Order: sequence, then C-alpha cells, then structure tokens
Amino acid sequence: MRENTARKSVLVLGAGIAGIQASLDLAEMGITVHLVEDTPTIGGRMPQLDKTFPTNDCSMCILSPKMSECIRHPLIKLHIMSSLEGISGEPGDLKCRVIERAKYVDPSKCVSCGLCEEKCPVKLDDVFDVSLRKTKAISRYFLQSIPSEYTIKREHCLYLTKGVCRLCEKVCPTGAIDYEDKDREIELNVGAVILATGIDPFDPISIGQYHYHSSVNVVTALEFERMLSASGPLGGHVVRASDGREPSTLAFIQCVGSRDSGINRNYCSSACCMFAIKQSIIAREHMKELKASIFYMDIRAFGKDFDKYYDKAENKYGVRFTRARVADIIELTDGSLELKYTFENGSIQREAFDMVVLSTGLQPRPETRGLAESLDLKLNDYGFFRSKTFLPLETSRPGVFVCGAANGPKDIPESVVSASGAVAEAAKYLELDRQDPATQEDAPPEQQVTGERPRVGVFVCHCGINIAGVVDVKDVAAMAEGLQNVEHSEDVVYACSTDCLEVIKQRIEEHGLNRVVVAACTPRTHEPLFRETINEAGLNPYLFEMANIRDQCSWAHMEEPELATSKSKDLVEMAVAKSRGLHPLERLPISIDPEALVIGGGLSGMTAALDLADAGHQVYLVEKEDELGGNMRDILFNFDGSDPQEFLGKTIERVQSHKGIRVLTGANIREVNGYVGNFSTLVEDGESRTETLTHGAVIVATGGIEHRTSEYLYGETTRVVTQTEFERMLKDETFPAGRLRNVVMVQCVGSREGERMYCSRVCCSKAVKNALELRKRRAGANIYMACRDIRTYGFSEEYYTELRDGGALVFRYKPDRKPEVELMSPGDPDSRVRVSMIDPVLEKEVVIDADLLVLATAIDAPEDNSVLAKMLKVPLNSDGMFLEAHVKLRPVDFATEGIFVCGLAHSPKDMNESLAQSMAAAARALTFLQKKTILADGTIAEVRKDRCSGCAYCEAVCAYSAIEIDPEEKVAVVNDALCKGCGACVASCRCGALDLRGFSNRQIHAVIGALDIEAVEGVTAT
Amino acid sequence: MVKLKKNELDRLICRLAGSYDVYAPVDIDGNVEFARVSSAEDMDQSRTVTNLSPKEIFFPKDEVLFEYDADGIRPADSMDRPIAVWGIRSCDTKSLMLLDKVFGSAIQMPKEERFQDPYWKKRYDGALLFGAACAEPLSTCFCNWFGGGPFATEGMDVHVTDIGDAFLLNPVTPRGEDYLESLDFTAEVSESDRKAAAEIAGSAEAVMSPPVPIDGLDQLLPGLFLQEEVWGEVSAACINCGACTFVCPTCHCFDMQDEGRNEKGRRLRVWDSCMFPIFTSEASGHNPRSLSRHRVRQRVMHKYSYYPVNYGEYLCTGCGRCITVCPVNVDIRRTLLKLMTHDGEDG
Amino acid sequence: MSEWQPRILAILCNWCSYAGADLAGVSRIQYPPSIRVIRVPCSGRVDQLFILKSLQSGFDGVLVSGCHPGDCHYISGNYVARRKFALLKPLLEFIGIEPDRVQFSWISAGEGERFAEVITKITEDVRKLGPSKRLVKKT
Amino acid sequence: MSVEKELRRTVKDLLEEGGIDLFIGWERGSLPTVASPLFITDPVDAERLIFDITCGSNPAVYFTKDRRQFDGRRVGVVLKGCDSRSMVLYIKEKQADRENVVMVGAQCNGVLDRGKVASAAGGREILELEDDGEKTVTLKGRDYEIAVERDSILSSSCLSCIHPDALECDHFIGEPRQSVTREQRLREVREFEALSSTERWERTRHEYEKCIRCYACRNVCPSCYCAVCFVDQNDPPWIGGTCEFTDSMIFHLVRNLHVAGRCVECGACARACPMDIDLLLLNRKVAMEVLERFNDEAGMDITAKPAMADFKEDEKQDFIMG
Repeated sequence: MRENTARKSVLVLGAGIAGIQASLDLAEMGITVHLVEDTPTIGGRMPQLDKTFPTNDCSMCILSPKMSECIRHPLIKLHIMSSLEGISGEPGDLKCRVIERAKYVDPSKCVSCGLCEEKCPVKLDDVFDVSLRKTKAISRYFLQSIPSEYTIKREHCLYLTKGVCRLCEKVCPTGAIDYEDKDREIELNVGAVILATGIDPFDPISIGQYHYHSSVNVVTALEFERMLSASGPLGGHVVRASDGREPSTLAFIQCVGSRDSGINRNYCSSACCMFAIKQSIIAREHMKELKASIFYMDIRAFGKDFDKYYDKAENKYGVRFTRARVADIIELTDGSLELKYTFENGSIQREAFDMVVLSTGLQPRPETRGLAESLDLKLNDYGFFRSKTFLPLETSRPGVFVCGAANGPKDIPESVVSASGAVAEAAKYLELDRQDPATQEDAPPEQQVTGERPRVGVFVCHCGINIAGVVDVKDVAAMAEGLQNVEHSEDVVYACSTDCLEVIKQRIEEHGLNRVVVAACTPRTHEPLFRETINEAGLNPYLFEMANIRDQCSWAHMEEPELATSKSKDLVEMAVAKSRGLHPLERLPISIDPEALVIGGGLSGMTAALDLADAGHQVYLVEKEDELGGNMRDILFNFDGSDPQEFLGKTIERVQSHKGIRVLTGANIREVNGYVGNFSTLVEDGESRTETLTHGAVIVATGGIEHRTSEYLYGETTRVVTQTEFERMLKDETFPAGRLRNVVMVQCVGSREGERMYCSRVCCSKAVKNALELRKRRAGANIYMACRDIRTYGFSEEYYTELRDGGALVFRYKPDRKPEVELMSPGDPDSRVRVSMIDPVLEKEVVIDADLLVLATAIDAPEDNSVLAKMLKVPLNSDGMFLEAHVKLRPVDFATEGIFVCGLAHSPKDMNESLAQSMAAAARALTFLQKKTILADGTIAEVRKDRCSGCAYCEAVCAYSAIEIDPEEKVAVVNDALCKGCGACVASCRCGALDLRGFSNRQIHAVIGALDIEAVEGVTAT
Repeated sequence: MVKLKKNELDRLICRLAGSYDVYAPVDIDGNVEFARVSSAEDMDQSRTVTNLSPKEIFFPKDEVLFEYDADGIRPADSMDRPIAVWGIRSCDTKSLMLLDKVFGSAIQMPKEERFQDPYWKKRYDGALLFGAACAEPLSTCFCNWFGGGPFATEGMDVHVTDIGDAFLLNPVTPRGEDYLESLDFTAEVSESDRKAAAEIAGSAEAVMSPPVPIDGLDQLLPGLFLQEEVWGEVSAACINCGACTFVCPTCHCFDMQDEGRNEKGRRLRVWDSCMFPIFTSEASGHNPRSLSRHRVRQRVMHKYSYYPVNYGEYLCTGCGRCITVCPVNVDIRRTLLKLMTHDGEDG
Repeated sequence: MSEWQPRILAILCNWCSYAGADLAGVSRIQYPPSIRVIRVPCSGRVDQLFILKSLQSGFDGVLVSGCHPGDCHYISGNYVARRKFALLKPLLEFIGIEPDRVQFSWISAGEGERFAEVITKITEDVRKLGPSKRLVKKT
Repeated sequence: MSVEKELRRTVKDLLEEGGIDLFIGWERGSLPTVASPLFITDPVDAERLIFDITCGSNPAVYFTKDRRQFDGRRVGVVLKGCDSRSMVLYIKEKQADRENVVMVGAQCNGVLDRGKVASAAGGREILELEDDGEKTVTLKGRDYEIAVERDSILSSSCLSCIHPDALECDHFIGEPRQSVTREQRLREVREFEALSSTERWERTRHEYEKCIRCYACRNVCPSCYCAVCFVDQNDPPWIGGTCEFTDSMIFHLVRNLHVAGRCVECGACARACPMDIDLLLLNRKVAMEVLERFNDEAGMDITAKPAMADFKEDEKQDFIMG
C-alpha cells in the first residue's frame, strides 16, 4: 500500500524552468509531484532574463503560462522556501527529508496587496535585481512571483531579530502576518528524485584585471540583463552607474570564468557567447547609435539557428567581433574604461569604452557540494553533479536523476529537454496508470442554463484598500444593480477570500444567478479560482467573467479617484454585456490510442521506443534501412574510453527482444492521417506490402546524413577523407601506406556557409576526439587543425586543451580564405596533398605536406524530410530540419499535438544530447499516451457550415493544423483536439462561418456596444 | 386645362414649396433621381425615365418606425407637410397605385381586417402629383404592354405636357383641379397649344413598339413553377445583383431591423431584395430559395402571377429600368416571351 | 464632470499586452484612465470590424495590442493580425479618418512601463484630436 | 484573323473535341451597350459569340454563383485579364478545380462604362454603337450621331489596367496588349493621397452618402461569394442595414478589406453601382498596399498563397507604435 503511493510520486528539487517542466510532465502522466524550491517563488533564472536567443522572445512572456500551469496543477504540490535534507531507501521507495522554512505570512490570508512591503522599514539589496534595486524584509521575490503571497526574510525582520516593529502586522488588512510561524520538517515518500537545482553565474570579483569590484561601469552579464529588461530596475533604459549617461560604446568580454584552467574552470559555459550576442542586439535595439564590441576567443554559436543570429548581429546590427584577449582594464577619469587587449599575433591595442559587460560563465551553485554530501551523490571535477556517457541524466545514485544545468552548463531548451528526459528515466521507477480525465471530473451536476434569460450576479471587490482606496466600489456596485439582467450586485472586501467565495455560492443559490461577474483583480491569476467556485455552485465554469478594476484601474490611476470610478463602471458594464452572451462550454473528451509510432531506428528512435515500451506502450519502430543503428554505427570511440558500439549492440538487442516493440525495417511511411491520440499511418515494406498502423503519438527520429563534399579534392585521392571515414580508419588501423607524419584536419566543411548557415555542432569535438585517438595510436604524427572557431563547448573543452597541450597546432581560417589543397602526385589515386593556409599568429602562409587530410563535413538534413513533414503537417526550418513548436520551451514538441521530434532530425547534436532528447520526446509522448482521454479546451473554434464557402483561409492561418476543408463537403471542419482557441481563423473568415467559443463575435460585439457613449458636442481639440 | 409659361414654372414650384415638400427630378452627379427642390432651377427634366424611381419618396429606403426605451415605445418623428411631386411619368404614378393596393388597403381582405400602413398613407394619401407626358419614349419603354402609354394619366393629379415654351396643365383628379384653380398666374390654353400637344402625343405613340399581348400570363406561370429547366435557362445569366429590384418602381419587399443596446433602441424598415440569397433564409437555417433560379422565379412569379391573382393586375408598369440597369442584359421582356412560348414540358 | 475625457477601446491579447497592463498596475505605474479593455486570446482574434464598430459606437480611439513578433503564444497569430492591421490603418487614413484614432502596438508581458507609455501617448494623441465624429453613428 | 472569328473557331473545336461540356462567352444583347452572357453546349452556337467593348461583366462569377454549380462538368470560359485573375483566385480558394476549367484568354481592349457612355450621349438614348477598336466610338440615337474618344467612355478600371491579358490560360486569342505602368494605375490614388485629411474625408463622405445599400457592388463582385455576406448576418448584427452614412461606409470599408488581396480590379462593382459611386478608388488603394507591403497581387500567381492567408515574419510594420 505504502509502496504504491511512493511509486506514484516524485520529488523535484528546484523550480526553475527545468524543475517546472519535469513537474508538469510528471503531473500530466498522473504522478504526484513534490516540487521543492529554496526561494519563495517558482521560475528560477528565466524571470531575470529580458529576452532569449535566438528568437528574441520575451522571457517572462513565454515562461509565465508555464508558471501558472504549474501552480494550478492539482498533482503538483509546491513546497517553497524548502530544502531537501536527505534521502534514504531504495529507488521506487525513497524517503526524503524536507524542511519547509517559516514564511511568517499565512498564504491563505495574504491577498498580495503590498501594504506590508510599503510600510516595512528594512531596506535590503534585492537579489532578483542583482542589487540594482532595494527590497524590504517582507516582500515578494519579484513582481510576478508565483505564488504571489508575501514572505518575511527572518534574518532581516526587525521584530524577528530584535523584537521590535510589527508594522506589517498592523497594516495587514487580513491579519495574515504570523510571527509565530515555525520551520517544519516533513518526510516525503517518493519513487524517484529529480534534481533541477540550476546554476549560478561566475562571480568576477576574484579576477582583478577586470576591475569589477572597483569600476561601477563594469557589470556582469546578469546585471546588464536586468538593466535591459523593460520590467527591470532601469525600465530597460541602460545608463552608466557613474553618471547616469546612456553608453554609446559597449564592450563584452567573453569567457570570464570559463575556459580558464587557472581557476579550475577548464570548461566552456556554452551559453555566454549567445548571451552576449543577444545582449548586443537588444542593446542596439534600445540605443540606435550604440557601438557594441565583443572580445572573444571563439564564438560558440553551435545551437540550432545560432549562427544565423550571430550573422545578424554582425551584419545587421553592426556588432564588432574581435578575437582578442583583454589583458587589463583601466578606469578613466570620466568613468569610461580603457581596454588593453592582445590579438592572436601578439599585438596589443588600447581602446576606451563607456561600459564593459563581463560575460560571466556558469558555475555550480555553492549549495551543490553540501547537497551532494547529504544525498550521497558524486560531483565532477568542477563541482557539477556527475553523469556518465550513455546515461546523461543519471546521478551516481540510483533513483536520483538530474536535469537542467546542475550537471553541466546548458541553455534553456537543453534544460527543458533534459527535464523531460529525466522524467522518462524516473518513470522506470514509477507505477504508471493511464489516466482518464473525462471520468475524473468530480464536479457537482451542472445546472441547465441554456434557454434561460441571463441572471447576472455582480461582485465588486474592495481588495482591502487596493481598489476601494481609489475607486468608489459602492457606487460601482450600485450602478451594476441597475444594468439589464443584473439580478444581484454587491461589494465585497476580498472577493477571493474563502468566506467571500462562500458568499458568491450562496448568492447564486438565493438569486438563481446563471452568470457571475467579479470586478476585482486580473483574470490571468484569479479567473480559475472563481470559475472553480461557481462550478462548485452548479454553474458551468465558463459562465464567469471578470472586470479588472485593480491591476488595470485603481493601481494605475491612484491620483484620479473619480475617473477611476467611472472607468470601473464602464469595465463592469462591459463585463456584464459579455456575460449575457456567455454559454456553458463543454470540454469534449478525445480518446487516446496507447500505441506509439517512432520513425527512425537510429539511436534516438531506439531510445525513445525503449522508454515508451518500458512504460508499457506498444511501439512501432519504422526504419527505412534494413538494419537498426543509424549514424551511431559510425561512432567508434568516446572521450572517456567507453565503447559506443558495445552500447549500440546492447541497445539493438534490447529493442529487438522487447515484446512491446515491433520493428519494421526496410519500411517507409506512405501516408499519415488523424490527429493526437488517433493517428493511422500507412507503412510500406521493401516488397511493396502495405500495412496501416494505428497509434496515439508519433516521434520523428529520422536523423541526419553526412554532407557529401566536393571541396578539398575529396574523392580524388584516398588521402582525403571525412572524419567519419577517419574514425573507421583509426578503429580498424587501416591507414594509408607509409608513415603518418602530418595529418591535417579541416573543420566546417559545408557548415556555416552558403545554404548551410548552421554549425554542425559535433565536428569540433569529433575532430579533437579523433586527433587524441590518433595520438594514442601514432604518437609521432603531427596534427594540424584548420578551423574557424573551435566549438568544444561544455566539458569537451578539457580535451581540446589536452590536444593543444600535446602540441597540436590550430590555425584559424576565414571563409574567404580557406586552406588550399593540391595533389602532390597528380594522377596517383593515393596522392598525398599539399595544404597551404595562413597562420594567423605568424601572419604568413604555411605549407604542410599532408599524409592525410581529414574533413569535418557538415550534417545535412535528409531530403525526404520535406515529404514526411508534409504528411505529418509539421514545419521544417530553412535548413530542412524539423522545426519544433517553440525553440525555447517546447524543444521536442511540434505545434501539432501528439507529434514529437528528437535527435538529428531536430538539429545536429552529439550522442548524449540525442539520448537526452529521445528520452524527452518519449516523456512528452507519455504525457498524452498515459491518458485514456484528453479533454479538448472549451475555448475553441466552431464552424457554421451553412455560412462556410470553403475558401481555406482558416486552414492557411492555423498554426496547429486544427482546421481543414473537408474534401467531400467542401466546408471547414475544426479538430477539437488540436484547436488552441487563438481565434486567428475566426478573424480571417470573411463569411462569419467561424466563431470562437468564449470569445464569440456576438460577445465581443456586445462588449464594444455596451457603453452608451454620449456624443460630446461643442468640444474641440485641446 | 391651363397653360403655364416655362418662365412661370419657378413661381409654381415656390408656391408649392410653401405648403408641400416638393420633389422633382434632379441631376445628382450624373444620376437623375427624385429629390427635394425649392426652385425650378434645381430640376433636370430631360430624362424620360429617371435612374431611380420615385417610389422612395413614399417608401423610403430605410425608415425608423419607432424608438423604444425602458419607458415604452415612441413613434418616429412624423412629417407634418404633405408631398408634391413634379415631373413624375405615368409608369411611375401607376406604380404608386399598385403599391397603394398593398400598403394602403389590402383589398383581398375583408374590409374590417384590411391593413393600412400608416407610414405609407401619411405620405401618399395627401400627395399632389404633377405627371409628365413622355414626348420621347425609350426603346426600353414597354408601358403599353400593361395598358399604359406615353400620354397615360393614371395616378396623376395633374397631367403636364411640355409644348416647347410652355406646359399644358390638365387636371386629372378633383385635387388637381382644385389646385390649378387656386393658381393666378396660368394662362388660357389655345387651340394651337392643343394641336401641338396632340402632335407630340402622336409621334410619341408612333415611337413605341406595338405591345405584346400578355393576357393570361398570370394563369400560365403557376403551371411552369416546377419546371426547373426553364427557370435555369432564364436565370442563367443573372448574377443576382439585385439592382433591378432597387430601381424597380413596384418592388416593395422590405426587412425589419432592430438596433439597440440595453434597454433602448429603434426599429427600422429597410428595402430588401428577392435576388439576395438571404431573402428567404429561415430561422431554422433552411433556405427554400438557395439557388439563383428560384429567386429569379420568385421575382417573376410575384410580379406576373401572385400579385395579379390577388389584386387583378400585373405588378409591373413597363418602365424598363431593370433592363437598363442590368449589368448582364437580362431583359425582362425576353424573359416573359420565353416563358410564354415555353412548351410546358420540362427537359 | 468638467473636462472632456477621451474614451479609448483597448483590445489586448491575453498573453502579452494584457499581462503588460497588469504589470503596469502591479508596478503602480500611472497612466491616464482613458482606456476600456477587451481581453482576447490573441491579436489574431481581432476582426477589423471590431475596430470599425468601436469607432461607430463612439469610442474616441482604438488601440489593438499584441505580442511582439516572435513572441506569440499561438506561434503566429500576431503575424496574421499584422497583415490585417497593415491594411486597415492606411485605408482609414486614406478616407480621412484621423490616423491617430486607431493605433496598433506590440507590448510584452514584461513591458509595464511601455504599456503606460503607449496609453499615455494614444490618450494625448486622441485628446488633441478631440471627440470622435467621423465614423460615429448618430441615432 | 479577327479575335471574334478565332474565338468562335476555338470554342467550336473545344466543344466538338476539346472535351468541354459547356462554354461561357458573350452574344449581342438587347441593348447596344451591354452584351449578354451566352452559355453554349452546342458547337453550332459558337457562331453567336462576340467579344468586344460591351462584354463588361466578369464571367468567372458563374463559377461561384450557386456554389460550385459546374461541379461534374468541364467548363470553358472566355476571359479578359481581370477575369482570368478571378478564375485563378477561385482555383486558389477552392471554388473551382483547375483541371475542370478550360481558360480561353482573349485580347481585351477594355470595356465600356455605361455611366460614361450615357453622359457622353448627354442622357439621350443610345440605339447603336460602333467601335473602331482604336481611338473612336460612334454613338447613334434617334436623331443624333456623335463620335467620342474611346478612352473617355472606357471603364476606369480598364484605363488603369496593368494586366489586360489573361496570364493563366489554356488558349490565348489575339495579340497581347500594352498595359499601363504601375504609376499610371495609381495616379488617382496618389492624387487623392495628396489631398488634406479633411478634403479626403469630405470627398469620401460625398461619395458614400449616395449609397442606397442595394449591394449590387457586392453581388456582381467575383470575389464576394460568401454564402451569407457579413452585412446580412444578424448573429451578431455586424453592421446596420440602413443608408445612414456610417453604416454604409463601414459596410464598404469591410467589403474592401474582405476583398483585400483578392480584388482583381475588374471594376464590375463600379459599373454595377446604380449611384455611380467611385468604388474603385478604395479597392485600388488596398491593392496598392497589398502589393507594396506583401508583394502580392490578386490572382496573379496560381501557386502562391493568397495574401491574407499568408504572412512573412519580417514584414514592414511601420504602422505599429514605436
């Protein structure tokens, strides 16, 4: 009995984006999640960011829906201001000791009015705004904190430390302050633990040469981010701290605290190059005249679509990229900063800048070490949780998984991928049952209102003095009383308080209300609560409307009480007008087939298939080649000496023997029909036999292919080979005859230029790996590497250092001056080649007679991606790779529900990254497959067939393929399962054949026409 | 009969304007239609057939029937002056008589149940109509099919003939006669005036093509009702633009529309057209005339069968406006001929 | 009331601009009490008729605001909307409607300050124009 | 060979062995100024076909009249440049199937504006019309005969036509014609734009106050084929049906926007308007914006998505508040 509950719950430590994602995925699979977070809010690092690369998406805009989803999910139990102190037991039955610290504010009473913070006399540096703003001892972590209730920092509270003050208690209108609150220790029994403890920025205070401690105009990247943020302390208006002047020149110094073995940071922080590029672009958008320069060693724009972003910064925003090391910074009298920097050739230059941004690297959080000790986990050399090759999301302790940047630097999508991936791994210790939300609704029977005349109840909230201090709420309530169809109107002190919610339910009963309007704060936070309340009283939850008279009225017009009151009246009248047209909406159940289709039998496809099959689902694994393995068959070594082929062999064996997996090799997808939960796919085998498979989800793992180059005399002599061929050569010891004196490697063959404006990501590490392997086997060989930027991101940096320390020579070439190659014995099929290139250090041409020239050729998208994309109705990016729903937060999903992507089909990535993404795709698919039904949203589009002329504009504008023209009837048909309710199709329908439930044309019309705007005569322009 | 010198016309108009709202043909941006005038100078009497018919004077394109609020219903502002029209042709005065049968007194009803539209009656009953003789009938004129002619006087109070330098004003009704008697600036009509008028009448008659006998059409049409093919044929070119119904002096279908919010608003009556797909769309969503041919059939049936069955004459005066205005040259005369000569067998 | 106060209809998308308006309030940034807000899921939901109808109903100005390009919660709703606005705005200007009466903006969930600026700007613009007359239906 | 002669021969061939079931063309009507559409199934009737200045309306509309009435039949149709664009639009908007339409383009020398012809004749009835095809059209009435400059009585849509020839067609008859330049086409728009805001408003008001809400413009418009026009819908009642100016104006504005990227500037609306409202000006303005902003012209490219069903991420957004 007890074991059962454990196996149905997971503890997630850390509520940043990775923790949130892991929690949501688990909860959607029916698992109870204990989300334990140290700070008073969920959100982690993302809320501190202004924009995100490479799309310049607003960080808060994309995060906040996930935050609210997380807080509202019934299966996610949030433990804020809490810490995990220890774990005992075995995987599947772990006992976790958690301490919840005292908050001193009763969250059930706090209404987040902010009076306490206003009155609190203790001013402190704000952590969220990296000390650029002051906060109080009682506060919210940041303005949009979730949960939104206030908490007291006990170490700063005057009463708690010195026994005096109690001001907050005096002003609190709801009596929420509780100085007697105590820390609590609880034990949670869970099946698995996922660590998502995140990462810290490097503190540059220790690096003297950058004068961070002494010059106020030298800031860290995170500080600069807060400056850029529109909701930050400077409102997005960047100024120098020294004189309040807007900078006109800006220098970014890269690798501050990264790639520096001197301070035990011999790894690349992976995200800082892109972060600096983003900041330079955003800063330039804020300040049109700004000249930004980035001082770097290598620009590591290795992610999907990153190089295009880099190119845009350089060529559209005029950002200057300078490959040089900054040796010193001197503060000038006017506060400007003179940089002394050294080029590769040793020459030194000095240049003054108005401001300097230190692109600080990422490092483990200080608590990590203590946590590792108390949880008995191993750390790597740099203090990150240690994971192993082939097991990228596991820690050293079974049943404890890690995601996000806690085991190595990651950007946002990688964190999200690892979070979902960790869920798939954790699932192995869990007991999964298929959920049926359609039957789980335990709401009271709903009152029938269709056909009844609207009977509207209006509740106008004081929100203490938040609204009532400005708006005459009694007057507003009285006005509402007089509106047509309003049966009842009253003002209430706190509409959201438990007792008031009861009042609302009573009034529904007393007055037979069938529509409820609450005039209070914002529906974005409170609509769900009120909907739930009226639902408890027997009304369909959609019969509710809110007028936002606090956030968008009383708080914004504090000096104009009369006008704020009349605005409130209008807003209430508009809400009542809308409410009259509200209809009960139903969330239709859509059944989900438990089977899954995985397209592609490489490592990614097999991993995803295994995770799904292990979770109890029948999987069809379709591979067009005759055998499984894909590109993995060509990976023959790993940095750490582990054997990829052994791993591959085991994986293939597991796949082939798994009874939940049916492997179809030599098979091609011919047709895909249906939608989430209900796909049917026509598969054709090598002998043209066809078969129709039905399944609930699809995972696309079609891989990539090695670019076929014609550059560098490839194909004209056996001595010019690709890295893949070279790897095989190393493994089989089939080198060309004679001594291997000189081996030259050329990077970026086909990548980062022309039609492939992307980095193939793995080639630098692969070249380093093979070079090190060569050195093992042919110690005497000279290794020369010609590259543009060396992109050995993350912990691969170590091996690059090792290679260079061992004497390999690295030359940097520019795309307009690539290495030149000539045959030394033309006509000889085994001719050696002479490679000439510019040595940027010596600034002269070097000529190498190479016994072997190894080309790092690009990873191409398979051409037939476009055929599959069309069948699945999912998009490709300009490089022909599958384009996910959102590059940041939905990295393995497609906009079309029920279809997921992983591995090289998504973008170039290495083996461990592919593994993590495949696990993530499996977990994301499980969030659907673990349900017998899903409920379509109530707010979706609907068609009036008699008005539809079948012009298909709706089909064209729908981002989710949720509406189509029926080929027989020739009218639009909405797929309830796929529709997200944005209404783009509705507004694009000239015929008025489409409408959006909950935001119908009729309702919006009524709102527009709700106010009687008296014609104003005799007033002219003022 | 009296004579009015052309230079005295303005005097007449001004005098009329003293107690009537006076309407006459006016050139508005190249379109000649009936509009309010205050002097003879505003008028353009050159057209035999105006672009728009004068029915709009008595049956506006849109009119507010009443306004309402929480306190009840208020009738729309009522006009207090009677209407006078100058220069209205016989096809149009005839059309007003046809419309009056509908709005003024529904004669198929028992007397006590007869509905009289107050909005129509208020305008039409007291109106004073100075009709104009047609000296130059057009090739599209076919009033003679319906018993009319260029010098017909039906529906007029005064019949006016332009004889060059003067108008001959001939009273048709007692109301017309009374008004003419009240004028002190008219002249005696001479024999040569009469002769001139007769000559004009004669040559006008001569221009008209001989009428096509359409007696019995109203009885014939119901038999064709279900013959889809013939309706398909006569409606093939029609693009249901509805322009014919808007310029027609006898079309009188209307739609009721309510405008308002909360507890106040108003009810309007606006012109409608049987050519529009929505015309017979029912609340259930069913539309018995969803196809073009059925709407064309409705227009023909209404004018040449249903109305005659109810009221004893065709709902068409042969003004020819629908022929002139049609962008695809659907000619009602050809349509009627086609239907009359149809062999009665479908397919 | 003494001075004429313009009334402006603001149609805001739920995920960005409406959230930006909330943030302005939470941050207690003050702006003129001129707007009346309609919340829609996405700027893509906005039919041009809503805007024209608002003017006809007597609003002195109309603001439609959505997510910045690339930020749309529904992937591309704001792009679909943008094409509609790109035509409506010049068309209204062409027929002689004062251009400042109908305005469009992108405001993100983080741009409370900007939301207040946009409202202040459109209010001042409309105040300069005086009460709307041209497309207002007189009944 | 004259255009008409070649047309007759082509149509006869098509009906005899070209695999079409029906051909839509024109014949002489009962008035000298307007031809009558002719629906032929018998090759013999090809002799009745004409193609001249009086073939004004857009025959593509028959494909949307009684929605998809020709389904199951292969239909040929003679098309002017604008007509062909409508046909292309229909194919893109799934109102017709390309394989079931035989598009016969014919050299278009413009079509008459009946309002202009009537004015040229001073309001007198026109009984005969002769077109020399180049400069002059002769009008004859009961007791007059006048020669008028051809351009002066052409539909203004023709005077500014930049695509007189059918682009997408299976047969083309006659010689391709020189078109006006884009700037000529937009002359009126530019001139109007140069006026002050108040003047533009006054003129617009003057024009649209004339509207009698007969919807002839909409009903003849090849791009207006909604089953129920928004203006006829009463749930919600989008817009009042009265002739009150703002009701009319908003109807026309929305119609303009509904045909944005879809209007082929055939001018049928303006010719059908019984009140002679200058309807084309706004359509042209919108078409100009569509071209400048979205680089699209209605019905020109059979493979491209219609402008309002499409978008580009990096589009000009000068109208967004800075």
